[in-house]
Amino acid sequence: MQIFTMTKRALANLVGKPATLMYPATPAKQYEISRGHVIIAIEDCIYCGNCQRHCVSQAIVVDREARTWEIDRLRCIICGVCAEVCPKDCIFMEPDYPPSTTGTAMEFVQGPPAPPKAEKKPKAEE
Amino acid sequence: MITEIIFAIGFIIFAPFIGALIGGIDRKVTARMQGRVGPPVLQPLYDVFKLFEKEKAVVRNEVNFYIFSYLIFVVFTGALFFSGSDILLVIFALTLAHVFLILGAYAAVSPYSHIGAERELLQLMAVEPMLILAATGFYMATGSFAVKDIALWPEPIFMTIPLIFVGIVYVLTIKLRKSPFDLATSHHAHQELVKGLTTEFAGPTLGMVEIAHLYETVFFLGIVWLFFASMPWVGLLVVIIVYFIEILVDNTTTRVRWQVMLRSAWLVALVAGAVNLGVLALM
Amino acid sequence: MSYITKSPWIIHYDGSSCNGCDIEVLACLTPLYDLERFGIVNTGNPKHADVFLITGGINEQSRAVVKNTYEQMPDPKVVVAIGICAATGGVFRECYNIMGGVDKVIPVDVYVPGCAARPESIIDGVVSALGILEEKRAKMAEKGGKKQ
Amino acid sequence: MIEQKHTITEIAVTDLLKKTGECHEKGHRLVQIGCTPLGDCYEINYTFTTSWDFESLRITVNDGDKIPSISGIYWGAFIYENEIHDLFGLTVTDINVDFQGHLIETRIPSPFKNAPPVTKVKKGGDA
Amino acid sequence: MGNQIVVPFGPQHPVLPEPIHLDLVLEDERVVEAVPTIGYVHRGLEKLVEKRDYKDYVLIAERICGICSFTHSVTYCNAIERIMGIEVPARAQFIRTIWMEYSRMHSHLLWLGLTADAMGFENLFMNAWRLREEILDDMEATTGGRVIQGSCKVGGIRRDISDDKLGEMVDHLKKIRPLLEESNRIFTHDQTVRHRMRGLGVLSKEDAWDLGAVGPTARGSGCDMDVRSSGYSAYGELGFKPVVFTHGDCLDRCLVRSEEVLAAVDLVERAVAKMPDGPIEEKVKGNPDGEYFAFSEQPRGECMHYIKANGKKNIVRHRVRTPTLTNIPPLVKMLEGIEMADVPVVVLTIDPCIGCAER
Amino acid sequence: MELLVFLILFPALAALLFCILPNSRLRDTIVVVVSAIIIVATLYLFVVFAGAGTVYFDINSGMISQIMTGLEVIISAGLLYLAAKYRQYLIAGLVVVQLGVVLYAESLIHETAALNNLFIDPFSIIMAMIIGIIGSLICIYSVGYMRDYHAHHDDMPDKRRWFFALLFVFLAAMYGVVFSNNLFWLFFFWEVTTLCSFLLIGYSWDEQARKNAFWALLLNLTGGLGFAATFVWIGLTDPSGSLIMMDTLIAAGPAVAMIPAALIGFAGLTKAAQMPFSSWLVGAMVAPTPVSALLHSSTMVKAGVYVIVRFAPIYDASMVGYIISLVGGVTFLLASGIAISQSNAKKVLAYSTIANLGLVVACAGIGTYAAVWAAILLIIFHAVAKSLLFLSVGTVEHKIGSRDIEDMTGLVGRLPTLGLMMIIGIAGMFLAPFGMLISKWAALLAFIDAQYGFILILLLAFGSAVTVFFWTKWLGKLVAVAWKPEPMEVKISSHEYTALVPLTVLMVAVCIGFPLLSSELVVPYVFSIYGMAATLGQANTIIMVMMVFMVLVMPLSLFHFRKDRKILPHYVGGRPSTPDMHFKGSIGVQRPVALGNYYLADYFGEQRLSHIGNGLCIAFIALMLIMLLMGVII
Ligand code: NFV
Ligand code: SF4
Ligand code: SF4
Ligand code: SF4
Repeated sequence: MQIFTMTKRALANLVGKPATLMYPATPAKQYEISRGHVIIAIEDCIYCGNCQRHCVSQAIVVDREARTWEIDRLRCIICGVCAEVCPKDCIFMEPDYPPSTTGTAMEFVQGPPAPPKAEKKPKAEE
Repeated sequence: MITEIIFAIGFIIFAPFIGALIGGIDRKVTARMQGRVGPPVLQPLYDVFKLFEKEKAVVRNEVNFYIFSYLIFVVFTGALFFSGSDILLVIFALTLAHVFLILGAYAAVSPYSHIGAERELLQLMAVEPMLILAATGFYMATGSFAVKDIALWPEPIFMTIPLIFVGIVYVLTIKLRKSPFDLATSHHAHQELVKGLTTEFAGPTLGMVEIAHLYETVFFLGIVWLFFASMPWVGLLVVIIVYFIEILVDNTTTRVRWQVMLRSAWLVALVAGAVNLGVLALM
Repeated sequence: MSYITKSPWIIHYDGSSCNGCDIEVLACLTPLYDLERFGIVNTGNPKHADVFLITGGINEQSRAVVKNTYEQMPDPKVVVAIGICAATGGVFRECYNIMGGVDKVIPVDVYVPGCAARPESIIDGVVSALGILEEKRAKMAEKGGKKQ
Repeated sequence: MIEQKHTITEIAVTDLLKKTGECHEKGHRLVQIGCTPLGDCYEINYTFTTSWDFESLRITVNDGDKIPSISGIYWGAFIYENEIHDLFGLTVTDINVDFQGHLIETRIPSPFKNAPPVTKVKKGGDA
Repeated sequence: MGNQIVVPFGPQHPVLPEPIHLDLVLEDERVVEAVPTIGYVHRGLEKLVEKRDYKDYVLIAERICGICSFTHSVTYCNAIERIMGIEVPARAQFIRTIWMEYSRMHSHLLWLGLTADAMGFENLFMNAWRLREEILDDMEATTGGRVIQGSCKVGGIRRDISDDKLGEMVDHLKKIRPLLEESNRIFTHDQTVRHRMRGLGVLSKEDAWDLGAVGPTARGSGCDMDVRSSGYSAYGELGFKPVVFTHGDCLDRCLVRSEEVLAAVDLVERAVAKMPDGPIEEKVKGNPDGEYFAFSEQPRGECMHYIKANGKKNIVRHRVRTPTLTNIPPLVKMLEGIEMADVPVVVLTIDPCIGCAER
Repeated sequence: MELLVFLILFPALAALLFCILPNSRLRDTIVVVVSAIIIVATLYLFVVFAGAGTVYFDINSGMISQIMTGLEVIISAGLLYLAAKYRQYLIAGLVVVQLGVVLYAESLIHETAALNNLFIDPFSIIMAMIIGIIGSLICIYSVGYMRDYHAHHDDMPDKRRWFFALLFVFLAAMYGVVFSNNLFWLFFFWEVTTLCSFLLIGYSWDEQARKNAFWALLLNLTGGLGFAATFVWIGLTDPSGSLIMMDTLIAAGPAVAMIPAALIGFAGLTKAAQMPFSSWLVGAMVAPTPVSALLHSSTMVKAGVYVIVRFAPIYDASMVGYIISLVGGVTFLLASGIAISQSNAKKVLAYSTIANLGLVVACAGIGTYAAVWAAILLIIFHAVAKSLLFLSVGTVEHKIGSRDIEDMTGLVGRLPTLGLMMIIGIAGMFLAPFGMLISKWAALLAFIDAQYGFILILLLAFGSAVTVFFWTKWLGKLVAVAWKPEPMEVKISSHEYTALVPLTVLMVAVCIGFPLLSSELVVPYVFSIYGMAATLGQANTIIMVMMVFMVLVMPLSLFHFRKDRKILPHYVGGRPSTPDMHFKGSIGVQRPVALGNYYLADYFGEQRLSHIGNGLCIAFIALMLIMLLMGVII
């Protein structure tokens, strides 16, 4: 019969340093590959819509005409599939998580105006 | 008379703050034992103030009356104690206070508070004998029931009734609602009864319960101190040690079933009573 | 200065979440994140709670429970929707049994994104909910003052 | 890599209780009962095993057919049978613990019934 | 009898992290009747296969549950891979196994903590969850997610673990192993814990088998039933032995889990030791056509993913039979005649994961 | 003296009248009038004799004794007839033996003419007040109750004439018991109470009632035998008959009086329903409620404790006394325990009576001045509270159709006045600052100073903890007002109110006025016996009065708490619920939330505890008798 078996642990904890991470005073724990949120380098985007098609939670809307890329952070499950399927590798996974909001969290990215057609042609050939 | 009244008033004014401080340290130490940082030391006070900032919401109006009576009688009990009155009356007044608390929970007519009330009643039944025996022990040691006389007794009473002291420390765990005996309601741990007794109390009503608890803490530690009243500082040290042990026990045990609580508390009371009082009586 | 921000008690309900956010909420209470630093206690009882942490996209059966729990909380109270399921329904938005977001059932004050929402995120969410809580309290006190 | 074997036997609904009884006699445990809607009919698999080689009895039923409950043989079967009733709208008769459609209450009744109301959602649009 | 108490237990209840409801009828504190209600987490995600590409659907399969998430994705992938006849590279299988065992550790530690909490042992709860954070750290460092890993895909895995990292993980496990052992010792030896669990909610071996109990619930009753023995993924090569206890009470179910944490540590160490080199995924082409029942051992027991596909991008039927679902009938049996105070403990000993059970 | 005789004879004569009067308004009125007269006479008695100390009355006993003997023979004959008819041979045997023993003893003793056969002292006054006021109120109550009773049980022969006649005979006999100084007289009245209780318990004369009535008779006759044995002993030791006078006997001191005291104590134990004899009182519940009230509060059992308290000075510091105390203490603890496992209100009350009498007996057995003081206080408070409780339970039973505590849920909402009365009664039974608790406090004081008192203290400490449990849970039931109490049609007969209201007032009055009660009646008596008396310190009195005041004032806070509160729905685990506490349960059924109390039958089961208690107490009593025998032989 053993009672108070926890005593040693409890006393050790008492005199030792607490395990607590003093967030927000100290920064959040992160790893290199932590999945925080996705960002886009819109300059490289070709608006192919691959990311939109493969996004399981349909967080991305790509508008080829308006050259916009839009993400609803309140829908994104931060899976990184979009980054994986992007032919231009222009979506990146950042390790820091998105902030909380009191309303919606749509992020609207307006791409640069379409380059002149002439320039686009050689790219398509590549 | 005057000093007694001063003591009583002193208790009424300062006990909640002392109680809150003790509670805060308790929570801090508990947190550290769990490897956490824990809340600020004044947290219990914040909690109480917050509760009074909340909406006045109840399930039934009568509940407030019972809880208010509970608070008043707990304060009264403590004041009686610290003004040096008859310790038996103090114990009876405490019982009365708890009966009010229990009635409050019954009057809420909700399953969890009902079961909480039944369990609180079981706890009351578990503790009561030990308290009465302690009072008897004090009397046998000093020849008086008056707390005043007991406190002024020149020798440490602990020496005469050590077993009673152990018994009191044992039931203290029940009274402070600490694991393994936080059956009726528990302050922060989760349990099968949601919040048991206090499930239906919200806002200021709960605030009153919390304040009462602060008073009770001081009162019970006062009883512990009484065993060493002739050496006030030693007494204080003992109180601190006892409280630390309570915290430690709280942190190293599961909650037990009510049967175990009742049986063990009674057994402790029986042994302490029979042996210690028996020896005193036969001596 | 009000005390409500110093002692916000939380209640947590799993309104049809996948558990991911759920256990992260619990993780917040444990040593590494220790919400109690902020005076937060997980009461588990709506009558004692100030902050309602809710995860998951609310299904048919949960709806009544969430509503009921919310109604039992005394004012002032805030609701924090944790995880994208609670915010919009998330991946399950199109499931036949999901309402899609807690705000379809009760008013939500703060949304915490993430799937699963990280504990740090949750802490941020709760902390920003405290501001709203304080506002609500002030408003309530004002109204109460006027009545008398 | 060693993997589990699985034999599937198609049987008639009327044979179900008999075959299940045989399985029970052989000391099999009930692994699961699962239903698959196939457009015009439903396939129900009753999976049993003693080891890692599984045996499934498969019955095919139509809407409105009555399926006898095997909960008399396997007490725990009620959970699957109630589930089938709630999600597929099939009738299972004589379940020992009959939840009467309240095991899983869904927003749309029997969502897996054939030709379920699938709402085509615009990609990225609102549900 | 006039003196019965009818208590609606849950769905909102502090000791149940998840919503499940029981109508408890008590006499004094003895349970005379307990009827469960589930369905608070039923989302109907199995039907989403009709709308999602089978490859992307892995992410949804993973979100059946946030605790046993990774194993769900593996089992789903197994089923698809079997139908399509894809041979998954050995390294991928090993890494999958490592992550599965990590999931098991985190799930069991989580459970141990919750059980301690249900018994009112707050410190033990905190202790278990602190250890769990250590496991999650490694998990996040290798997959990028704490509870939802998103690292499995049809044909292999998304991320490799470098050999350095594998070495570090083993070192880390070595470091926390004594802590795990210490925590286990409290579960096995502490008298108050034993008092709450020994002899409680007894499930005989016959009952366990007959009612379809699986996983630790069955293994605590002496049924040697662990899908890992069948050797899927890399288990066949790791010399796996199931942990079995025989009393069938809550304590033994608890012991199974606490022992399995250590066993998982061993498995990871062995897997790292045997780690083959090579690619981590196989290219997947075309769509699946056929059906398959994939079984795997989740932390809570045997789990089945049934896939029926017809050569389209969207598969026809995805049926998940989770351990919690089959453990509900045994639970109903166990609840009879216990004390109110023990209801949470008994409910927790099947380690209910409602998210899994209801999908 | 005339007053005393009047109090004994008037009810008896009234009883004769009731035998003749048919059921009618007139009879009802006369009952009320007679009761009122008795109350007034009793109060007058108090006024006249309160300060007078002990007064003896010299009555020529010759003829009266003969009449008594004659009546006794007649009663015995009647009992024999009944016993023979219902084949209760044991009872027949007991009756014969008892009669024989008494007649034999009478032949031994030659009474001298000038003896103080009647007397009155403060203790008698207290008892007389209890009998007169509470007993009469119960009689008044019966008028209304019995009307309802027969309306509810119309299959039963209406024997109300007998009923009322018996009630008053009972009162007369009780007066006789407390005023008699001659033990023969005392014994006669004693036997009359036995007879009355037998007939009243068997009132409905159905299977159950008959069985219980005979059982009660059997046990009480056994006790009577103890009494009869006393006479033989007195006759053998002192044929002059002076010892047959109680005052001389007690004054003779323990050396002489120990054996009679023990035997009478034994008789008292049976009548006071101490273990192992407690079962008759529990069985007596089958009688109509006023009978129970009467038996429990003001008559019968009080006769039992009365004699024991009378002989308390003899028990002081003696082994016999200590054993009697132990019997009382064990009974207190175990009967309280059994009360936990009962849900029938009357049974709870019965066991609590047994328990409280146990406490009185324990005090009396200790026999110190403090103990006697406590015992008398206990008797007073118990009488008031118990009668109030029984009567309110009786009324409630007729209104809600059940005497089960579980069915009294939310009574304060449904029948506010009655509920409140019941609450006051219950509070009176166990709560500080109400009476019983003060008495317990006094008992504790008494035990501490007694030798080996610590065992009694243990019994008391545990017993009172148990008491708190079962009373509080009953209180809890009463205050658990459901969401919307359906107001019941409240039509309580004026007779019942006439009894209940004064009793409630009395309850509060004795609580507030108990210092007065103590100093005016109890202390003088104790002082007259011991030459010293216990008192409550002034400070404590102030505290108690403060507490009473607080308890009375506190309800005013309700006015404050009624204001602008928001009413929240109940917590039922988040399930949707209706205001009347139905929730949506499993399998789609709507279930009501039921809230039963705990009964802990595994621990406090009636069977189990009464076995233990009976065993222990039989052992104690056997020990006592053996010691007596040895005492006689040596
Ligand atoms: N282990 C596991 Fe699951 C699965 N499958 C189970 O019931 O946790 Ni959420
Ligand atoms: S991370 Fe996943 S969910 Fe988020 S946008 Fe990319 S694909 Fe969609
Ligand atoms: S997949 Fe890449 S390139 Fe294509 S639309 Fe998305 S972000 Fe642009
Ligand atoms: S947001 Fe993600 S992790 Fe959270 S509940 Fe929803 S699916 Fe699970």
